[in-house]
Amino acid sequence: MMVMIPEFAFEWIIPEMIVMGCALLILLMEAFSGERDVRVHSRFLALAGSIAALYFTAAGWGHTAGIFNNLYLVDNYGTFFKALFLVISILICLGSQRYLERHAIVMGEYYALLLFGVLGMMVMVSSSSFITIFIGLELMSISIYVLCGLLRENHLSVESSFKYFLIGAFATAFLLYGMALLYAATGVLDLYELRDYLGSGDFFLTPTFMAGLAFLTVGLGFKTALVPFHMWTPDVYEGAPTPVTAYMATGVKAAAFAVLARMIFIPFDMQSALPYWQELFWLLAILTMIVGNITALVQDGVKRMLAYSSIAHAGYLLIAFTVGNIQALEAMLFYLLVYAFMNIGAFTLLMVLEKKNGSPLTCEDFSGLAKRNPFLALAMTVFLLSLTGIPPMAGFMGKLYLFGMAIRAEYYWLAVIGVLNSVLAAYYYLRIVMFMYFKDPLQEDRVISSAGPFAVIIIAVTVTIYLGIFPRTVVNLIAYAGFAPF
Amino acid sequence: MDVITLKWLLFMTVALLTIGSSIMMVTRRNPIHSALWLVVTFCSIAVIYLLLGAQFIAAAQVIVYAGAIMMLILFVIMLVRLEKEGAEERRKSRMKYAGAYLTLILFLELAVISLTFFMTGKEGRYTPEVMETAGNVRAMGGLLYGKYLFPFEIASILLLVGIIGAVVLVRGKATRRKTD
Amino acid sequence: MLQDIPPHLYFLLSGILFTIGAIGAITRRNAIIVFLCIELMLNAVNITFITAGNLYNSLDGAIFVFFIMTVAAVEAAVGLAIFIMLFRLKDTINVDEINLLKG
Amino acid sequence: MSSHIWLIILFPLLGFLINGLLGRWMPRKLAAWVACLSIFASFAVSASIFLEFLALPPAERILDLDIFPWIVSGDLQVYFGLRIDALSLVMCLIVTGVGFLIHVYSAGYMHHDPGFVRYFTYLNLFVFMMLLLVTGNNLLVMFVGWEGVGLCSYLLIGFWYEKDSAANAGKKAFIVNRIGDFGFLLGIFLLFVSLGDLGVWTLKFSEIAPHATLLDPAVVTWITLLFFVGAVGKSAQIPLYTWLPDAMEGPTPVSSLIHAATMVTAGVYMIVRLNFLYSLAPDTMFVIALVGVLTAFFAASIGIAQNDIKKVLAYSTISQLGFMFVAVGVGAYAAGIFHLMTHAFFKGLLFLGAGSVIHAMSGEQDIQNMGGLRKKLPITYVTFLIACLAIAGIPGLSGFFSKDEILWKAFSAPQGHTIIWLLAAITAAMTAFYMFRLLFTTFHGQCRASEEVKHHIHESPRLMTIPLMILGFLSLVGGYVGIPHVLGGENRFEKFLSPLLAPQKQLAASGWDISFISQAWAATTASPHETALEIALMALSVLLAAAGIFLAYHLYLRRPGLSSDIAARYSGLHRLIENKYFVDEIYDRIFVQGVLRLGRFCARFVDEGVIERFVNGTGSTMNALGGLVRRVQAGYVQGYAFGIIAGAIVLLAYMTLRPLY
Amino acid sequence: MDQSFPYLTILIALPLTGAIILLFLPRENPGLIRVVALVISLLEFAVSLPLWFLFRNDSGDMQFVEQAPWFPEWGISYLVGIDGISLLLILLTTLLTAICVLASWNDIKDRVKEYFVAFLVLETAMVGTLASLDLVLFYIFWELMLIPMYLLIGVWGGPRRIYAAIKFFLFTMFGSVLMLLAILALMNSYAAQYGVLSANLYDLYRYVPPLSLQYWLFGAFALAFVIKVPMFPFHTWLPDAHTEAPTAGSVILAGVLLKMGTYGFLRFAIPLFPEAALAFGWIISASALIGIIYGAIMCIMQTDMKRLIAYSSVSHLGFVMLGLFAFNTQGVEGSIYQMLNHGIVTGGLFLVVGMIYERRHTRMIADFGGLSKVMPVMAVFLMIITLASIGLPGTNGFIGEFLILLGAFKFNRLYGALAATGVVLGAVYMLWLYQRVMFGQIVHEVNSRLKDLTKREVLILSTVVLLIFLMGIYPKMFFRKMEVTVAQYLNFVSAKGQVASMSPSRLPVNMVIGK
Repeated sequence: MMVMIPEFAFEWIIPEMIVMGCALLILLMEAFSGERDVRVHSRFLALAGSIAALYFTAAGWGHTAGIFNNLYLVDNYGTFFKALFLVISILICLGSQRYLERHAIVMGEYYALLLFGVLGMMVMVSSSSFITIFIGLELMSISIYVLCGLLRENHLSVESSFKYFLIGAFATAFLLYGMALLYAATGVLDLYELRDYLGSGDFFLTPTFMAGLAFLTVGLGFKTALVPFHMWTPDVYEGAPTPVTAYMATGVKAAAFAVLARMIFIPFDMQSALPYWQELFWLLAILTMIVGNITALVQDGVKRMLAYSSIAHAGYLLIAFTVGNIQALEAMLFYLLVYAFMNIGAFTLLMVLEKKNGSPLTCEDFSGLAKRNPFLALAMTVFLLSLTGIPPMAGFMGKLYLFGMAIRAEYYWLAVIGVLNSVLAAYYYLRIVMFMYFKDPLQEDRVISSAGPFAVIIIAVTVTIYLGIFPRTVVNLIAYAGFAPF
Repeated sequence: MDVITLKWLLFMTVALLTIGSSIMMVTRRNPIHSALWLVVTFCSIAVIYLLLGAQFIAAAQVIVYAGAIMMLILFVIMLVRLEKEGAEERRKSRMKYAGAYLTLILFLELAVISLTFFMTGKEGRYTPEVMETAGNVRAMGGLLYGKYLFPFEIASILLLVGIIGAVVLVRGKATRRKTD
Repeated sequence: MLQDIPPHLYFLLSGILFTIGAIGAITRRNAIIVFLCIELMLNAVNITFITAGNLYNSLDGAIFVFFIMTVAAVEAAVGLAIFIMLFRLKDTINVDEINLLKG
Repeated sequence: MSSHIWLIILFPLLGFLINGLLGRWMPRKLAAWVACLSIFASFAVSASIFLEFLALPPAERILDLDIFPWIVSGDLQVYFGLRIDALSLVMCLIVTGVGFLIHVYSAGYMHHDPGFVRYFTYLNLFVFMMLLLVTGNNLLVMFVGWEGVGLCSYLLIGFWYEKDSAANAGKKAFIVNRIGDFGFLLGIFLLFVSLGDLGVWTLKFSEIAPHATLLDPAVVTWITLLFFVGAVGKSAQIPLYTWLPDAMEGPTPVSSLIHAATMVTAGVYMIVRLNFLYSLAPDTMFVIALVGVLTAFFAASIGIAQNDIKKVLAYSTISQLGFMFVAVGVGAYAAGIFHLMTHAFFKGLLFLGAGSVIHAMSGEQDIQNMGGLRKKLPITYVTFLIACLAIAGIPGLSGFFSKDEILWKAFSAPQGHTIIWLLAAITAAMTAFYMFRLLFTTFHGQCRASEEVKHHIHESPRLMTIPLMILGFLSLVGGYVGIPHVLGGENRFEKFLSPLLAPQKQLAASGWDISFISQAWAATTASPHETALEIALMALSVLLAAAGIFLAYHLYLRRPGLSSDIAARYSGLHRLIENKYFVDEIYDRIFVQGVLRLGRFCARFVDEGVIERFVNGTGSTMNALGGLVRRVQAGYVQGYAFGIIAGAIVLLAYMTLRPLY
Repeated sequence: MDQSFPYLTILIALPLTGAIILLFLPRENPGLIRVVALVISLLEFAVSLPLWFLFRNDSGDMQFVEQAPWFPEWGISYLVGIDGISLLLILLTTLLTAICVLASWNDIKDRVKEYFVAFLVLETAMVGTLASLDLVLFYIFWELMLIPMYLLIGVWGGPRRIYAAIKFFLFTMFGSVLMLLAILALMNSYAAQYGVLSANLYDLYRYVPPLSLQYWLFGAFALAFVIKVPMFPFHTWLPDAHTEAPTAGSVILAGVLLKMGTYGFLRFAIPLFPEAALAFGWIISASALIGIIYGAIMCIMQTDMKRLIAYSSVSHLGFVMLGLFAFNTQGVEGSIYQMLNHGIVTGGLFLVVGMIYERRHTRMIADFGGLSKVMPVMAVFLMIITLASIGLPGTNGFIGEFLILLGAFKFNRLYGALAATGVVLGAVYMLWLYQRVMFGQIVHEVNSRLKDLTKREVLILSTVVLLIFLMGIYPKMFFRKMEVTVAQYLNFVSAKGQVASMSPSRLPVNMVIGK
């Protein structure tokens, strides 16, 4: 039997190659150059690589191809997410330098792992086969297990890494079991083949198949932090170094949702299993929103609060799956984009404010920020309002889009619960605004942010407001992205 | 004794062994014992693979799992000091056992799912006849370097990341870290 | 005359192992044993893959298992590194004693 | 001329504005001049119009002027407009005439008060509002004046705002008036809504009148009753009279002007103004007469036992207002207005006299501490005596003519009744009694004041006594404009007003006395119009008055101790009367405390207990739930793993079982 | 109509631009910031004045309409325009803002820059809300109002400001998010019939949603507006917010923000869902009636001046709502007029209280008494404003209350009669307040040293008082602006209500406002 070595279509995976190349280069450099150089060069390389990759990704916009025996898809959907991951990577590289210095993480591995994580995400969202998805997922996860534990002397960081690893591996078993059961029920591992097979008509919903879907939901529910698979999230987010938290909250979440969407929308579009799945998502969405918000309500630590709020946002995003059509998917894409900017902005602010002794930031630490640094306070307000979903911030447009889809599909109660949850969320988001503006500062000294975080915050604020007022271009772009692969 | 009966016999034996050894693994206090019981489990699972005609995987199972991974784990167990699990706080352990019993529901569900299995899947092209001619390992190799070359490459990066990660996490303390 | 071994039994075996692994993972206190239990769960999954592959004359399952093994190896490496790091820092890898982060 | 009628209201307004805006920088004297002159100018305009009117045939004695559109909303087309006719002209003359005198008097009386300018500002505003009330050509303009005088009353009663009692009294007056206004407003609404169906949207009297008969009689009854509620409030009738005695906290000239001569009579004026409606509502008329006579009697009975000179006069005012309502209630509108006018003279005079006394007594108001002032305050005494005689109804004085007219009408008019007449006549006797009790106790006998006060007693300055004398003169002769036919007069007053008044017979003509009450009523009414009877009744009432005076003379001059003996013998009754039947206390208990209790209930129970508890409860529930979820999040990784397992169990069960049903 | 000049856009953008300019001024120079803020607010007022003169009274259509595409795929556009109703409210807004800036002159010493920035942003939001003819645009401005107000209360407010600010925010947001869903559902339902999404009021007015949907949508809209108004039993945020807000914040809150609720009914809830509005009107009316009486009774119990005025707002806005739901000319015109009145009068009351507070740093009624003696000028102003609040004829309050009561009476006699009791109760609490503050002896020694009003304060209050009399004596001037609009509105509502009850078919185009 002939071994068919596939044509290696490099021209389609230039961004991936650049990212990987940069990561490897950083590793090499780490081995062969001095500490100062590493600090500067690795950051430069990571940034330059991400930007270059972003450029090529953007250049690939509009192209569609299935490469490596159709295991790897190049399409606008994937391109959108790749670009998003690269932007996240750029922002995090930009914003985290001071943080790394303060915590003595000067290793190039940080950037390398960051890029490997991005590579994993890129592979994930471009895959059409369970195998590739799984490999990409693991590449991303393993990078992040390590990233979480980068503060090796910090109990919280190590604990976070430890917990994430154990529970991640545990959840992976469920994910794999789900894939295995699907395989047992259908005999295929490729999403398109699955679609063709399911569409061929000689298939019915066996318990095995449904169980496979259930386990798949469990596994990805873990990654997307849906209740009740969310419980690791606050602990891991809190303990991890803040840039990594930002990375997880935006990148990992986006990647997981992207994959979940692929899994649902490629094979199960218009299929008989979908309604049941949608019902499940309806339930999960509500549960996730409520639990996330209610628990966030009682948090003192800001990072932990943001962690819970990210759970709640996952709940909002699930609305897209409940609705289960392409337009809803576009809404989700838009929301993820917006969410990335506002969340990274908020986390970058946390990095700036973080205390020397590393104890977790509480609301009290935000006291009087409006006096200590009015700009930062204003920026934080923008992010928080955007997270709440108050116009004219982008978060509002995101919610408008998502809830609009829910309404259009006549999921009225889901939408009602969703918006009521955002009222609940307003309470804890505004609490920080309250501390920033209404209370007197605990220390009088001005907070100064260095250039990197400052740039990130500026970018995030700009995008958050811009997309809040002029969402049209991006939404239309996404509409293009959303339609393309299916 | 015909082949089928033999297969049955073998299967039953190995399956029971697998289950038994895994139960032993879970219940042993001494982690080293646990690890060793797991080696037994892995090996017996390799036999199951053989029964299912997956020779390559069976071999890999023994080599990679029972061999490499378990050795690594045993090393680490020894490195981090043998630790016996003492009496746990009652309440906590009771909670855990409650969890364990509830997990039996999961088992029931899995059992139902397994037993109500229908062969609804799509037939692949690697029929026993094909395998006869090509051979399991060769077919596997062809797929890995052919169709699945891309994940294979990514897996290599994954391994690299694993190495780097392990090194990053456990290498000597950074000499120039600030004291906090 | 016996039939060939039905796949149901393999699946059942897989389910049993998965459950045992899961129970172990939530009851044992030693992190390494927890990790072992998770490995057991992965193996249970592998049995399902191989069984299904065998059933449908497909090698994809076996390929998947191969990748799972790879990943398991990587996870073992990184996981053990994390355990060692944790042990260095806290002198224990008892999962019950690692709960600074909560609430 | 008609285009100049707005001058009548303009002058007081100017006076008000000048004093109000510039008063702070003006010398007091100038302010007083401005105030007095503005009223006098207004009086002059009124008088000139009056003279002009006399030259015109009665039917043309109407000047109607819409000045500018005021409230124009949909079909509501209300203009700010004035109307001068016989009725409003009479009122204008009274208001500006008496008002002018009282202004002059005030310049003396308030001479030492630090709020001198403020006082005249208010007073001018009051006159403006009162003139607006009487000259408004539609209900809404009238209502402006109606509320405006209430406001001025409030301001002037509370003029000495440092005194809590004054501030309270002012507030009480305003609020009680508001209750009346509530009725007035509803009356306007009902009238407008009913008229709207007929295409009348201006609320102008001149347009309502011709359409009045087209309205549904039952609705008219309601409308008139509602308006009457307003009148009850403004004119201090049962049950809303309690504010008036308290209003005596204000400066005495104010009591004289507002709470005797003008404002309180607005209710009467309003009913007469709307007589075309009232004449269509016999049931309402009955109610009015009944309320009037009861008030008259009731207030008179209280007046008997009061010792505060102003309180006595206040109750007397209430009582006399009751008389006026009896008059309008029995359809004798002209008689009502006639009495209104004479009452303005003598009651204004009485108050001014009382003011003079108080002025002399250094602020003392308790008649038990007075006595024998006759010698020291001769002018005051004489004028006071004239007024007393007038109010008692001694023939020849103004009060006699007007009061007798009312009594007669109460007896003879189709709406009248013997019982009403009887009560009114008894009240008249009581009036004579308590007025002379007041006179005797104050001016006769021994002076019971302290030595220091005694030392300061002096006749008031001329600025005060001249108005007294003028009013005294008017009290003497004011009645001669309306000498009844039976005494050989031709009742010019009634004739002057008659073009505006609904003919007495309209009731029968409209032919709708289907009402049970009015039918039963009519059956017992004495209908014959006999001169002999009228004279007899007149004589009877004079006798009654004389008896009252004699009784007072007997009890308070001849046998000074007797009154207290009687009081002691009937101590229960005495206490009841002395305490004004405890009406204030009852009102306080029921309404004031009731509202406060309701307020406490709303604040404590509804707002805090229910709504706020719910609102805050939602918050704390969320927090509690959050705490609960937080407890689950205990930090044990195996717990999290179990969470996944549990989720998987549920999802598995759901997904596998869901397709089955 | 001068179409060439974008008045409304300038009106919306000017304060925002001003706010941005303020951001770049040096924090160390509060005087400059004040002056700039004042200049901008006066400029804004000056720009709004031509609207008054150029407005065509004979047309009930939207005027000064500007439209720009914004997001056609979602059916939203930048569409602004005003009719007689919003014209008056916009003028009120610009005037009150200028007054408020002036009133905050000495009041605000801390973080002057942020204060005026918040204020100007608030003005943008308010004007935008009033001018929006696109539902989504409206909603954006509507929510935008929350943030600056939240800050105004929370940063420059009284001791319990944080509680009050959060309560204000959450209450309002609770209502408005449901309205957002209703907007989406309405657009969706419109799209189901016409095939395109549209948040454009022109389109949506023409559309008659299915009845069952209408009920829900009206409910959601009504909830948002009812909370904002606020009506019983959603009123409890108001006393807290009013009490804790700084003077100018209270003025704007009472003067404009509360009107947004009533305006919302007028512009959105009723004409979009006339059937439902007619069907549920009795609930609103009942709540309004309860509010009128309940608010008044609560006033009687208050010991804090601002709290008292806050409850009086509940009562007064009960009148407004009652008038709106009388569905007749008098009721609606009276309501609109009463909105203006309430803005001016209650704003005036808050201004006076603020002036007292500035001197004495307490708002408790019991701390005062006898102020007339030391502050005669203030006493006169407060008296006039109090009387206007009571609705004494000759003041603006009377016109509004009278028309509303008349309208309500026409609609249902019981409503009118019950509401009229509010007139009595209004006198009770306001006069009692006045008495306790101004009359009597000076009990507290501190009070005898209080200074009377400064020239700046006299200027501010004179404006208020002038308007009170102008509007009370010559209301025609204002009614002229709105009468055609209101007539058209009422025709439209009744026509659409009838059509809706007959068949869910399309309305004739000529029934649509302004097209």
